Amino acid sequence: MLAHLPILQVIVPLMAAPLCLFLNRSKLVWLFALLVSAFTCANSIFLLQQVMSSGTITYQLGGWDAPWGIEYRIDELNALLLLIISTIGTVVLFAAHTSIQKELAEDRHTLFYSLYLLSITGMFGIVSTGDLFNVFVFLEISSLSAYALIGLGKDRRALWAAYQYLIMGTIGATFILIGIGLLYQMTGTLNMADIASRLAEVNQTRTVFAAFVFLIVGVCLKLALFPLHLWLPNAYAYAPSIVTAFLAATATKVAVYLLIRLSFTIFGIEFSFSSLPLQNLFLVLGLVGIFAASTAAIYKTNVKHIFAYSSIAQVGYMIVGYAIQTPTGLMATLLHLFNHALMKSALFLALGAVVYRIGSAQLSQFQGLGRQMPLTMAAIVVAGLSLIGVPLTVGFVSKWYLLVAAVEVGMWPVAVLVLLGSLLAVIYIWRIVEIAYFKPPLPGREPVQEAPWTFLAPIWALVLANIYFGIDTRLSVQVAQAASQSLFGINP
Amino acid sequence: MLTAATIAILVVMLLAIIRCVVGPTLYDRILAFNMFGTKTVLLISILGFLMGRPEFLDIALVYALINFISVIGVLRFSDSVEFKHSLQQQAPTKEDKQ
Amino acid sequence: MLLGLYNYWIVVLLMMIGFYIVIAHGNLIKKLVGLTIFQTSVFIFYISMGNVDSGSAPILAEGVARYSNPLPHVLILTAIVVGIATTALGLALVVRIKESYGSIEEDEIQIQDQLTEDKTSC
Amino acid sequence: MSLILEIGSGLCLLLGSFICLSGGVGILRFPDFYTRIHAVGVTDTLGAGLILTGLMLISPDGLVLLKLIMILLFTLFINPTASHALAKAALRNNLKPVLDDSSDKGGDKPSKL
Amino acid sequence: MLTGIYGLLSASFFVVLDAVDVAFTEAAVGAGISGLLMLAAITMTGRSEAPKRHKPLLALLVVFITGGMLIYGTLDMPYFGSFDAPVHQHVAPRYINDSMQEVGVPNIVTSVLGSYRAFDTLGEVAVIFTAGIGVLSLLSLPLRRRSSKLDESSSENSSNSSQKDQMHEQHMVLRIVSKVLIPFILLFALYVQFHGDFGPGGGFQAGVIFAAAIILYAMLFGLDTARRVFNQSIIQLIAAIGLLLYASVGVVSLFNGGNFLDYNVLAADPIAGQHIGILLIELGVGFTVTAVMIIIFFNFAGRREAQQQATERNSPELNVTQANSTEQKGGE
Repeated sequence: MLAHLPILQVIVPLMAAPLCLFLNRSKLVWLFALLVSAFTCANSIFLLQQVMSSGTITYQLGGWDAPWGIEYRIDELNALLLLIISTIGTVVLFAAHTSIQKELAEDRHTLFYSLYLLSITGMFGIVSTGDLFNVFVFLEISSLSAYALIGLGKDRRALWAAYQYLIMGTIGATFILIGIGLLYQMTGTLNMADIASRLAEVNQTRTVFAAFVFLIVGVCLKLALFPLHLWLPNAYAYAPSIVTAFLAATATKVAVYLLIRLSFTIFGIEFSFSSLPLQNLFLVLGLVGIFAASTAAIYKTNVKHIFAYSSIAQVGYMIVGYAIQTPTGLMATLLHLFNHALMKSALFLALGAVVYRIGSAQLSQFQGLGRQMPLTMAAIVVAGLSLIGVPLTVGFVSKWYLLVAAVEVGMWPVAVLVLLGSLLAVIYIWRIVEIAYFKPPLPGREPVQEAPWTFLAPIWALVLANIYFGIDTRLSVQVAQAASQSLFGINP
Repeated sequence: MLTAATIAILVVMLLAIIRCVVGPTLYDRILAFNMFGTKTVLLISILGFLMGRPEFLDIALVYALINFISVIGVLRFSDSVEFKHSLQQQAPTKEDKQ
Repeated sequence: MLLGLYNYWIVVLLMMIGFYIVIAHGNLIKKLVGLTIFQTSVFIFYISMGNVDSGSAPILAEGVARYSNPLPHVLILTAIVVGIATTALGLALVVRIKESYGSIEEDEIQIQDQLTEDKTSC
Repeated sequence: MSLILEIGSGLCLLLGSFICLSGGVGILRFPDFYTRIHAVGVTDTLGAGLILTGLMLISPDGLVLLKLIMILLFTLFINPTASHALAKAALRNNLKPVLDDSSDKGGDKPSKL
Repeated sequence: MLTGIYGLLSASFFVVLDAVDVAFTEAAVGAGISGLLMLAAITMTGRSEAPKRHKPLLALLVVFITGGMLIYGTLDMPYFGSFDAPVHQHVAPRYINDSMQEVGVPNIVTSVLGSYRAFDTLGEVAVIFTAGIGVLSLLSLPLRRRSSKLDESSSENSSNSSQKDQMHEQHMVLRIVSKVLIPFILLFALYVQFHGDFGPGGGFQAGVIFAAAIILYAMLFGLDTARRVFNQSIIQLIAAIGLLLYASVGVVSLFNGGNFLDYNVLAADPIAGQHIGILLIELGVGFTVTAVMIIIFFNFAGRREAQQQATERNSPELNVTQANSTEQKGGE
């Protein structure tokens, strides 16, 4: 059975999703979904171990060899992403039962879990496949379920946000499809490794160049890179809290993965960075994204909005690391993928707990919560510190490597700007802290209780992970280093 | 002979499209649409013979059915109350939602 | 000489029409229609890519020497399904939007959103 | 034998095409909805029938013949029904037959679909 | 409705380009289902449209950049229809030349879809399933409300139901013709389902046709009648079963010692195994597609009826005028 690990990762949640409909009892379905995602979590740990010890795993679906059939190909990068998605998926799901009871109608619960599992399936599929068209199919699974999940939000603006996301997402997916078509036309194959090997002959053609542009733009739409980010804030702000916590931690990460996979594995480093002024473009876009989004976050009054904009800013950091295009820079990006998933899911889950108690995520409603919900607010503070990049938290580790990477290649201005961007994060985190701790509780509101333990357990698990991986960086750094080196073709 | 028939049908399809675009009433459009569908069925059958692959007839068959269903669908939906009163109705729905 | 590429230019034209509708129209359903056109243009692109001169439909039969490339057909079958799924979901969203906003025009919805946002922040 | 069949099918096809064409002219030139539906309803059924018969005469084997007959049957069923339903629906929605001026009540709808 | 024509046209286009299977699907989907869904949505949202357009300049710019990019890309492409293009040289020849020995199905599209790239198809089924669940979660009405509404309509709102009956009476010819046609359509759907190995067709197309027949029934005989046969929760389960059937074929091959979805191990003879595998997964596809299409349509139509009833109840004067107008029409 050990050889089948890669496919089990995808197929188990895929089969569990329809099974959910058979159970049809909210609590039962929740337990079942939790079990399934815990299984995928364990599975991904095994996979990571296997990849780290014995190198890339391939798996031929249907028993057909690679360019003819579809192939699964798991290397360090994929395994890392799988681990992130499955862990976050499981931890977030733990709180789901409590949260959606407040936020969703009773008869939607089964459908919610089913969609949630499908969404996880889609992401696993994107990450583990080695076939370009398969990426498109699973991309659609994950995004369709994401649209539906966002549309489940209570507020009517959730519908509008989901619609916008749908339009943008479909345009992005269609662009990706065009790009895949152009590539297929020039190489006659859909397998990533095969494309990469055959692309060398036709590298100079304009068609390949167009394919590259379409793929990059499509992925950037999904990635919510700065000028294409318009769908993200509302989608995150009005979706059910659980959905926000899950999507914020994973959806953009998968897009970053695609970007890395496309430019490094398929097109190759030389092509990716020589045909377009990609390095400068992404550096500028990333930095502008950091500043614009952080500034926007400062002026927002809905805490979910604040963190959504901060997500866009964090995507900016990842893109900066990617654009530096040294192994260290890429390593910083990968570390930030991992770390950002940890802190954002903790933040949004804590917000979910707040919404569960006070029914709103408006900043003005937070008054006095510091004393009434001490554990939850403490979690927000710690995760917020991590977001800023204070030492002893994970945020510090990835920013440190980002700075090192920038300084290594002599990009001092970039390093300075990254530091300045972190200062902006201080401001918006401080606003929340100030209102929550230094203002008296709202008059006329009954004292708010601490969040239930089903919330606190996953939140604090994530927060402790934030601190743990901030102190003991061996595991994350080791994996990220291995992944980035293998992408650059350096054998450790 | 087959080619001649193909050309004739293509011309008729063009005429149907013109009527469909020009209108002026909804029913004219549905009529032209129906006609267009029938002509497509014929076109596909003839094309099948032209290319020597009679498998295409399956598609023609599907077309005939789908065409019927969609015309019925258009009719049923255009019969519905909202369709006729869509303009008057907007005001009350807005009020009772808010 | 460039006439050999005419099929792609038709596709590009269709694609531009569809894309323009998606971006420029304010009516939500029209946007979806544009999206459908956009997607269909991509389908045609794939299919024309798989076509071979004097080839025949890819169903094995006697006396046929050349077949069209079946792989794009397979891909597009999948893509069509994805397209209809997206359309259905989008229409469902539009219906819900109409119910809760009373309108399916982009700017009216944005105005209403602005109003609610102002109300909550005051 | 095969020659006769081919001539027959050619005749059927030609006649069918002609009838279809006349229907096409009819839908474009006739003044109002009811005359148009008349043109289309009659020519569509007859033309389609003729063309399909023409194809049947040159069909290579039994399965193809069967499918053609099925299509013919469907057309014979569907076309009159659809025309009937359409005319009835138009009548019920107060679309009056007008000869000179087709700017009647139904015309002012912004029919864009 | 122009979308319908568009669907038909693009389908004919596919026929010209030898893509039989795709034409088949596009015929069923583009001309049929998606048009119907659009219509259903339009009737619910109203047809009025603001004429103004915003930011046309920016939009034009974006569109032209994209189009220009594509045209730029096409310049180096192999010519339309040329046999030497890499597309036809690398992967595809194996499908064309060897699929008969390896899979044993004359329709190459089916063999690629069902066997070589079966996992894509599994993904496709999952997409459809997702869409069904998504529509359900967005549009399905709460159970309580639905039952209470049924009570009301049966007890107090009898005028409404009689009006509805009248509407159905008026479609006498349609109903009888459809009654004759529907069995044939269902039969044809089955033919498409099982003939997919040899001609164009397969699970997806068959599912759409099957669903179309049922939608036709629902349109002519009322949603409630159709609901009585196809209960909401039962269809949901059918959709789930289809996906499960597909996936479990893969799991069975896992247990038989092959890779996921490797049909060769399903039977002693690889070709027979391939046949069984393709048959089963096509069945799964057919189940899911049928069920999901029905779910989508029923939910749209059910929502519409609910809306209609709500507005009728809330605005009695409008109701009266409507009744008057129908009486007038009946008189004519």
